[in-house]
Amino acid sequence: MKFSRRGFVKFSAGSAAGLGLAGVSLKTLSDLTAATTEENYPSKGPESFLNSICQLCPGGCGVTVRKVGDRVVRVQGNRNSPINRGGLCPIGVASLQYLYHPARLRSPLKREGSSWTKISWDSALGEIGSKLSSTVGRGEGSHVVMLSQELQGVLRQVASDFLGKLGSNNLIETSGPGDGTGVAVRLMQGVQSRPAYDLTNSNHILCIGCELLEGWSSPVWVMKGYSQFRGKRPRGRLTYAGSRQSVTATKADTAVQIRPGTEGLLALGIAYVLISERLYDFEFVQSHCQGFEDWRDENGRWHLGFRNMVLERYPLNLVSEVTEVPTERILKIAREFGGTRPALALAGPIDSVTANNILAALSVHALNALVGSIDRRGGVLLQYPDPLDTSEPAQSTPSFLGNFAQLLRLGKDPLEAVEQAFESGKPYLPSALITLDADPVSDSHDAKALSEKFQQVPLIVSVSSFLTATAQLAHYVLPSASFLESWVEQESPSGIPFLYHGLAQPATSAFAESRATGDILLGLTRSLGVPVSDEDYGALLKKKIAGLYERKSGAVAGTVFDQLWHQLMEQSGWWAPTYESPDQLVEQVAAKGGWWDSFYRYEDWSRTLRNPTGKFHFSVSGIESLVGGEAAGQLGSLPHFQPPAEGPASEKYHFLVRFFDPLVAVSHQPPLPFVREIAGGLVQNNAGIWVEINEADAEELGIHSGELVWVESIRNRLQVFARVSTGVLPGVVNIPRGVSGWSGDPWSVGSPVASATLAEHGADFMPKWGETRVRLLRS
Amino acid sequence: MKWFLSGLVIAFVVGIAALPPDLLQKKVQQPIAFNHLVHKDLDCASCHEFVKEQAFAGLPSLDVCLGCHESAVTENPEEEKIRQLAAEGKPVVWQRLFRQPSHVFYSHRRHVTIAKLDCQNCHGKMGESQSPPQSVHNLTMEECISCHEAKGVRAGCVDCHR
Amino acid sequence: MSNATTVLGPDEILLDPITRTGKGFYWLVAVLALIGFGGLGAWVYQLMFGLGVTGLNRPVYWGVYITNFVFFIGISHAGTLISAILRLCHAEWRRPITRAAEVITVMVLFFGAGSVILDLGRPDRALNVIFHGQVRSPLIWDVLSISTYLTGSIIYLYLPLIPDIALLRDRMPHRRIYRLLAVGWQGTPKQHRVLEKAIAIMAVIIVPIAVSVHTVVSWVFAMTVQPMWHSTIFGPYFVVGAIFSGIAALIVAMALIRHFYHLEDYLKPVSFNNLGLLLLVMSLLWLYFTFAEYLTTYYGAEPFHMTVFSSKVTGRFAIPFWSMFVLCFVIPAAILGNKKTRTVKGCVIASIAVIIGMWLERYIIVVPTLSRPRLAVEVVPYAPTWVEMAMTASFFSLFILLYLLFTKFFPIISVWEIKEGREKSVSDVVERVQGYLPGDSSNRKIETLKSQLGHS
Amino acid sequence: MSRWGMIIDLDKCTACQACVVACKVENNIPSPPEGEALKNRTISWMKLIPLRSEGSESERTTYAPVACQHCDNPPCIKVCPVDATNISDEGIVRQVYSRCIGCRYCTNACPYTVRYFNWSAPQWPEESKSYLNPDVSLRPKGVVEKCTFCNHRLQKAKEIARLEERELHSSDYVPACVEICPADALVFGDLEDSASEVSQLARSPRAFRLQEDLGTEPKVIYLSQGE
Repeated sequence: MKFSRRGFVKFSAGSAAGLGLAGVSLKTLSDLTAATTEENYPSKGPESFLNSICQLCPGGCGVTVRKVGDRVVRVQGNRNSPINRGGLCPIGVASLQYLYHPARLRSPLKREGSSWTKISWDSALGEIGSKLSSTVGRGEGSHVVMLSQELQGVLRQVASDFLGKLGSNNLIETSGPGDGTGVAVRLMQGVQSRPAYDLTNSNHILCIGCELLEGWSSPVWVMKGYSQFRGKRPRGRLTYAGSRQSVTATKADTAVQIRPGTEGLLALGIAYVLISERLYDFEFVQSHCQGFEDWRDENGRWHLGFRNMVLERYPLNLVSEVTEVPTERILKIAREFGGTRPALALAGPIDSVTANNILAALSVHALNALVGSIDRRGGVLLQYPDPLDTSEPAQSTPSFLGNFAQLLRLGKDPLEAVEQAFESGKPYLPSALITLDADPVSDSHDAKALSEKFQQVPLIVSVSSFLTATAQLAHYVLPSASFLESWVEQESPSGIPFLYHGLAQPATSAFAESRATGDILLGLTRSLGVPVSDEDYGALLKKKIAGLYERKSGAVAGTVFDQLWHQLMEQSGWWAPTYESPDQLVEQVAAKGGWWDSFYRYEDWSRTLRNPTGKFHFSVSGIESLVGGEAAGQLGSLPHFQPPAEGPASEKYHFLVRFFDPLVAVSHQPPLPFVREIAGGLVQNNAGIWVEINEADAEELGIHSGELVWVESIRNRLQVFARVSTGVLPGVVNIPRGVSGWSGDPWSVGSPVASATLAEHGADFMPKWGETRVRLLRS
Repeated sequence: MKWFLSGLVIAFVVGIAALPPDLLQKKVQQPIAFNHLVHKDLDCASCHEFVKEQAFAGLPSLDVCLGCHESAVTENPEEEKIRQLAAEGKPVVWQRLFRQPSHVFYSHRRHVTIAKLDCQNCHGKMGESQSPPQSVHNLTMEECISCHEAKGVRAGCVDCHR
Repeated sequence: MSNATTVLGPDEILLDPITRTGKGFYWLVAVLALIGFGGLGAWVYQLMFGLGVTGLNRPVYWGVYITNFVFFIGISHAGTLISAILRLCHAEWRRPITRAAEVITVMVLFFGAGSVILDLGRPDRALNVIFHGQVRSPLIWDVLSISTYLTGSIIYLYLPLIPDIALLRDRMPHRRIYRLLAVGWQGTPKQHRVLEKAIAIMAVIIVPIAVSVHTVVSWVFAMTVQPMWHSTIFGPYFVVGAIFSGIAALIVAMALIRHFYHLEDYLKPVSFNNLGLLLLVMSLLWLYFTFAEYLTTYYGAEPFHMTVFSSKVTGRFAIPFWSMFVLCFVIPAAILGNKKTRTVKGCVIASIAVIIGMWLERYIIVVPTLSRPRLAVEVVPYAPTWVEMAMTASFFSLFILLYLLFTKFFPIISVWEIKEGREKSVSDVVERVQGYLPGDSSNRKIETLKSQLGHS
Repeated sequence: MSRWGMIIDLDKCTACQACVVACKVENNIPSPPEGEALKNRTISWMKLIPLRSEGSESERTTYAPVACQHCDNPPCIKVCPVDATNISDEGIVRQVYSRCIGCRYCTNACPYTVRYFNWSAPQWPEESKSYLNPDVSLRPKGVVEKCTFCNHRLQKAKEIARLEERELHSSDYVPACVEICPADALVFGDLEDSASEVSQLARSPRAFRLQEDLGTEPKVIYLSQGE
């Protein structure tokens, strides 16, 4: 083989081609496999930390935000917050996905026909202002309705001031199902304030239908309390009775499954044991209760007492038969509950105001009275009024709700009252509707009906971060900032046995053109052309918090050590504030995330038992219209049992459906991807809604875990994922109450599915949450 | 044909093994033709302000430039660009000249503040350059490792590859 | 250059495939190439979008690609191992079939190794196994043993090919490739001695390498602690399965060659009969190992093992499992156990059943274990996507294509060995058989027989 | 030398999954589109699984958060052909994304199924890129990833300790999941230091480890539900 010149030329040409080919291959390969994700890297910047307060649910957790430059890269619990002490629930952590959601609204929108036009804030507020003014001019100012999430102090004040300028009192805060124990406390103790629960000091917690660990009360505060309850010695014991194998059930030391709708009866069965085995607190019942023994009123009329009613009507074998809990288990639960002090009984939510539901809550709270856990260490307490809001909680009844407002104090979901008012059209249809970070259409059990009604309203203004189902019906959509972008005020969340008032500054600049809800409301008020102060929302908040300076007690939120030191000082009669002026106080509160006062005086009966007798009433008034019937005469309004009015099992719809609210549903916000990923607890399938079915039932129907099934009620049919479980009673299926998917969500596919649309309607147009029947079909 | 083919094969193999993967790179154009040398009396940290406190060194913002160049210091037309940008309300967008692959984590603080290395160790005579270089210097793992070995400093994979 | 190598007489037909090419061949090549290279398009798609285009998920991280890998490596045992054993045993009926077997080995190994590359998330970093190889990983053992095996097999294929290449060189001087490959073979007795010695040495070396290859493949699974992978008999079990599927592949290949190249006279029913018997033996051996493997699992009844076991025997994987049983045992045993049905056709049917059955066996080993993780992890059932099927079709097509092209360039039946057989084997056999027999008298009788034969 | 370990107290855990989300936020784990999620391609270094409660009075199923167990004797690192996963001398099982060839042998060898594969290139909507943590890389497609005990936090803690010229404290370094836990069910620290809270809890009679019989020696230790 000779290497000629010709050969050399060829070799060179070959080399060149080979080199080129190598280059191209490398380039192609590196492009194909795309090793780099560099384009995803956001900007760098110095690290900083700021405190804020999560507003994605009413829990009021303090959060600490980690920032890199102006970007928020982490939201974690604020260690100084007495509510959550550094812990945070998954929704709070995922709030970053709310903040940086691709579907956030960027500017005010005006609807023209079926399309949206961007408009400036000035023209949006101007146009809305003139329309509202002309409404007032027509004399319909009082017919303006505002629907909002649960609001806090100044924001509530600003909102009602705005409505007041229009002549309306229709500020309706939708807050979801009422806490059963809270309703019972109000009825049996004659008080208006919200109850508080001394979880950590309790030695036994008995949950009857109460999902303690799935979003009840202020969720993170409950989890912290639960942790201490379990960690102390002797270790606190938890008993759960309910119809679903919930997280609370799996975490309980004793868990029993009961027939849905028999929670109250089980409580009465436990009361039977406590009374017959003399395990109740004689001293408390004797000196602070009324209606336990048979009694005669001033007219000489004889009344049956709680003791004899229970002993006569609720013997264990009967209770056992109806609840489907074996007698010996009821005995065991009752003896343990009666034998441990302090013990606390918690009722489930009032998802519909029915005799069954209300009586169940009363029956459960009666157990608290029996074991003397009223306003005592480890029992049911009563929150002190907020020092900055000294008036009694206003019992304003929005005129729009008419007669439907009456049931609100019994725990009725205000949204249901709104739906009923819309449905009846009485006393009037709103002349204008303003929604404040609320999405009543999505939350409604009959979105279609409600949106049809909404379409008859001449002006809808939606203050919202997203183009929600409600916002889509609006004439104007005003983009609101998230809590991380605004000043935040937080009052004591429900259930917490100490005083708390939180204040936080914006953690980052507002997204696009969005504005804080408080500032939007102030802007709307100004747009009416009436004289109003020109302070912004943040300034109003700071001014209000400065008022704490006069109180001369409590402390700026601090670490656990700060807290102990402060308590020690106060106990010795000292009060040494860390601040010297109101401005300093405001600065510190905003920096640390709040102010609080942990002082609580137990057994303050004059404050906590405010019936005319000054006692705890077993027999309550105010529910006669609900109870009715045969029972009304004999049992009056003693906590007795009335079976749920569930429809008869038909050949077609033979499953009773139970709606439940998992932890991830505590937020009324659009589903965040991280939250949806964990929604199923066990399933990471992003599916949002699933149906739980008993193993044997599933086998009979040939349904496998994870497969898509149709759930069909008389109202609607939905396709959801099946989850087969031994933790479901035969003949019952469980469905989370909530919405999967959302039209503005880039992560989800398909159309939204709302399980609430399955609920059968009662005569009053309201969903029969506990009484709906469905069938399952394989798809 | 035989020679052509053997050339092709050999060059291909050598090429695959030896060619840098970032073969076809664009030239870098800085918004302002910055002269490091005339600024040599300044500490590096006065413009790259985070070099001692953060993982990244930071490229100077317009405000940093304006700190001295609010009004004209020289008659250089490049200097005028600073005020021009400021007048337009635009930021100055510097291009990075030293890069690592995106999966590499390097802490300036660790090397500058704790290990007390001079900037020249990695950035060479950048401080003496009179006009901005037009090519990016892609730092390689060999450069890191050889220095670590020379100084006897342990380096585990995930210290940099997180 | 002696005439002996160029005058072939009746064996001329063995070179027909090389010298004459029909229309059908081009069609076949076109179709195979289309499927083969079309499938590679699927690979580009996979490179662009990641392995998400397959049906794989968590925890079923391995699927059809790894099944193909084990399957192809198994098929490779056809060749070299069988040919080496038969050669070492001086089985005279081997002469027409060794090459067909060796070619299978070499060709299929590329696709076995290729399947692993397909399965990599980062094929651009495949060379990391060389730059940063960790000897503690069974995958590295695989890389080592498969590359050794591939090298060995190529040499083992090449050595006996040299005289035939020389023949072609003499026939077709214009094809310079033959001159290169013939490495100056002249057919001198000395060259013959060296060659035969080399072949014998390679035959001895290749057997342990082949055994080790499939043992090591099995260890990829057996070295983990996963239920129904972590088994001590996996090594021999995989080797037996490999030989089993290898023989089946060989039978099919031989039948096709025999049919299309009209070589009925060379690939006689007796070869099929013998290979069929071998297949039957392997089928029984396979059954024995399968039984032993499953019985120990069942009897031990460890919970995690039992979940995998029952998913195979009665659960989600029951259909492929019992199909495997029927295809690997029932059908071959029924056909091959009966002398009447052990015909060419019968052997082919049994072999096709075994090939499908053994693919299923590999699938049944890979997927169910992964589908039943120890911790209660949600499992989405694995089903291959079009990408995986396209790649599988592509690999099978390309394998057949390569094989086909080989037959176009080299005699698929060893010409010189056939010729050597004609010339020497009878006397060799007689001599050998003589050596087995006791006493002189019989020796004499054979002597007579031999002389009679020699003259007839 | 420290030996980092984690305690997960199932008696306190409320299965809220804040740890799961905190991990995703901290470690730049994208949310897959629904279709991918339905194929079980979601990456979740920490994940809640049902677990039969061992050692409690009644044998019941409970929920347990499970992440990489950081075994002292990890089955995954033995099988890695390219040393892309290895164990540090402080006991953290690490993953080198830029070395990994994506063969998924480790995912299959892991008896806890806690290693995850990037089936496709991670994606974030443009707006959502703003919350990405600059301390943690974005993994490319085709490589395996898993819990690192927030190794980047350890490095940062060490860096700060050196800046302040002091020894590293146990409290300087906790992973994101431990930091967030609302029920204080997760405890992190040095198992080597017998006075540390993790060491003390590890000696509790309620302590058990997952798949203990496999001899993997996990450094994630569970405390059973109940007394």
